[in-house]
Amino acid sequence: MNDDLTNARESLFEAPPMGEQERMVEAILFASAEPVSVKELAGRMPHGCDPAEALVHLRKRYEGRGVTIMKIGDAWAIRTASDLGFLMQKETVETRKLSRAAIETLAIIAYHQPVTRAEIEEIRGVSVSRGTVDQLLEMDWIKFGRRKMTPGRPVTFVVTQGFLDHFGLESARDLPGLKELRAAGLLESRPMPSAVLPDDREDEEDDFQGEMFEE
Amino acid sequence: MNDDLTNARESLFEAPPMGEQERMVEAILFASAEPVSVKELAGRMPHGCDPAEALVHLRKRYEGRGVTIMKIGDAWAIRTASDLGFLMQKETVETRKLSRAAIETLAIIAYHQPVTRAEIEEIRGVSVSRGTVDQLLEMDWIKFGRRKMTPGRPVTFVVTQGFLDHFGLESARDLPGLKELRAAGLLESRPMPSAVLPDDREDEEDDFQGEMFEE
Amino acid sequence: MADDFVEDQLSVGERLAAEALIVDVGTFEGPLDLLLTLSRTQKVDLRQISILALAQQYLAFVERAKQLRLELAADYLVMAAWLAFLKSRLLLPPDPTEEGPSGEELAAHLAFQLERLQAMRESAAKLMARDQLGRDFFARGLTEDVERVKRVTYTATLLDLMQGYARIRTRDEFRPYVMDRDAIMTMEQALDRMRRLIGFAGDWTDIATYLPEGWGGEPSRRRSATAANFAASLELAKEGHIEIRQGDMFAPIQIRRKKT
Repeated sequence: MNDDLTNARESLFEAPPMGEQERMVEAILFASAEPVSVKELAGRMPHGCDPAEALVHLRKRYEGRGVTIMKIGDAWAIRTASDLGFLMQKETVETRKLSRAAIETLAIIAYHQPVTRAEIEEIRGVSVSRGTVDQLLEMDWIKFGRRKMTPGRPVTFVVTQGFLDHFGLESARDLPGLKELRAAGLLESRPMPSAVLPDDREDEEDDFQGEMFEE
Repeated sequence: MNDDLTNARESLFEAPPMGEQERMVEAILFASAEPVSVKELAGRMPHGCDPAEALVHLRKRYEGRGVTIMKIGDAWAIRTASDLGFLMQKETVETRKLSRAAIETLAIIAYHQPVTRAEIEEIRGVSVSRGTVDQLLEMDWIKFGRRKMTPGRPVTFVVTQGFLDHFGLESARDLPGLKELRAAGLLESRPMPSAVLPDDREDEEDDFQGEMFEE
Repeated sequence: MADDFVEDQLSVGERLAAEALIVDVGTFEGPLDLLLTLSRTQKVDLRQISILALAQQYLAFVERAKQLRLELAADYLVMAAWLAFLKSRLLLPPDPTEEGPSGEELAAHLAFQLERLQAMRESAAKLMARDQLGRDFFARGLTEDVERVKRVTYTATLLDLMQGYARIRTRDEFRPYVMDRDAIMTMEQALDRMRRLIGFAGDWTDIATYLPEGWGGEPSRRRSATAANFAASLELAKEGHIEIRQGDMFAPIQIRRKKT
């Protein structure tokens, strides 16, 4: 029933031809260093444009070129082809060296997201320092996700679009080796068989409660 | 005399094919924060490259695209196609409340039209700034009426059809009088014997009451 | 003989390794990290690792640290106690009366934890080996900022307009009250005046005729004076000086001096 309205609108504001739309998307992506979402593209282009389709064409056009059209989460960006990085010494930004703890924490968040601090600590076997999380937050590589629906409703961490952008990932599903890890069951949170691992605080509590009821 | 050496080098380090050189120039121009000269391009590209020729190809490739390869001084840069500049603007519409001075001026014009600037000032008790009148004119809520047949033949202001449309009025005569405003609780002040203007509709009723007592 | 020799060699090698580990103890990120490092000496897939052997290695490490009077953090000792417990469970035949998970289950979980940590380390390395923005591939250098064009539209409601007008037109009413006294006649004033006039009111007279000069014209003044006169009349009637009557609704109110 809305079709009539839509059709009426479409005839009223005729969208530019697809070739023009492709040019527009090209111009917008070239102008921005940050990924631009399809929604924002649509918002900036004339009424009736279909940036998603224009992107398909544009992506094909830039295949094998010196720059490529990359999908990052639900946004798009143009990046130089990674085989040409050697030409860019001048543009190379020295990134802060991350500590081993920070790199591991980042990987755990990326592969296990959404993940709580307690879960990260369980995997690494040591407590996560505040500084590590702060650093990753500050770099805009991780952010807070939803709270877990478990007692205490702990906050979770997830990776950001900035993370995907930095590592050239379309989505967190494209993390290297993710499938294999999942197949091997290494991404499951497997609880300690009901007893006492010394560093497992949660289990201790569970056991304590269990004992209370058993007695 | 240097040719021998150059030739020797060229054969030693064969320059990449022109297609590759074009990719390189494309990537460098894309990533660079400033326009890049041919000399600098040559310095950054592998030995034996001919950036000037690569630029000719690249320029052709971008003809009619959303971005163009432009020469700026003696350097080169990628820029948005001039016809797409409008995409680099994002219009945000902000709605603000009209200032008190503008509302009062507008109200006086609506209630007393046609009215001169001097009359508005007399009623308001303060001078009316040019900006206020200009703003109302620009909004198409007031316009110039006939000149008054008084010395100096001052211009008058009247409200427009746009004004009536905005406020949902058939005519300016439909504006509620003071009495109605008071009844509607729009006047906080006590109903006091006021310094009434002769054309004030409220007085008609006051007089009626007064007559009651006279009889 | 030869076997003994080999074994001696190994134990020397193991001892050296253990000492090297102890020197490094500060670089381990806790007991799990140490266990993972120790497990590498088994040179097998983590899935086939002997947890019993690993527990023994760990306990030997802790023992050695003690001999060297090296302070180990508490969690290392807690882990040692737990591994000693695990070891005994793994070695002794299962006691059917005993509650809780079997030694094998506990060992399997520890193996899982080690494998998971190892997997995360490898994944982290893979991640960091990827092409990275600003190092291997690059964003646009010469960005064009989106210019925010702000268009301001002004609006007002009819209510604003009316309130604005009312504000101007009632501005005078906000003057100090005393300033308006010229339009107000108080009952006292009226009473004062009527006391003087009442002596002449032998017959019924319309109360309106008692309005003083200058108070009968302008509505506000007339209203005030009428009300004051009426109130004064009531007061005089109460005092017994006059009589009041009104023929009908809205008919003129009349007064006259009370005959004494």
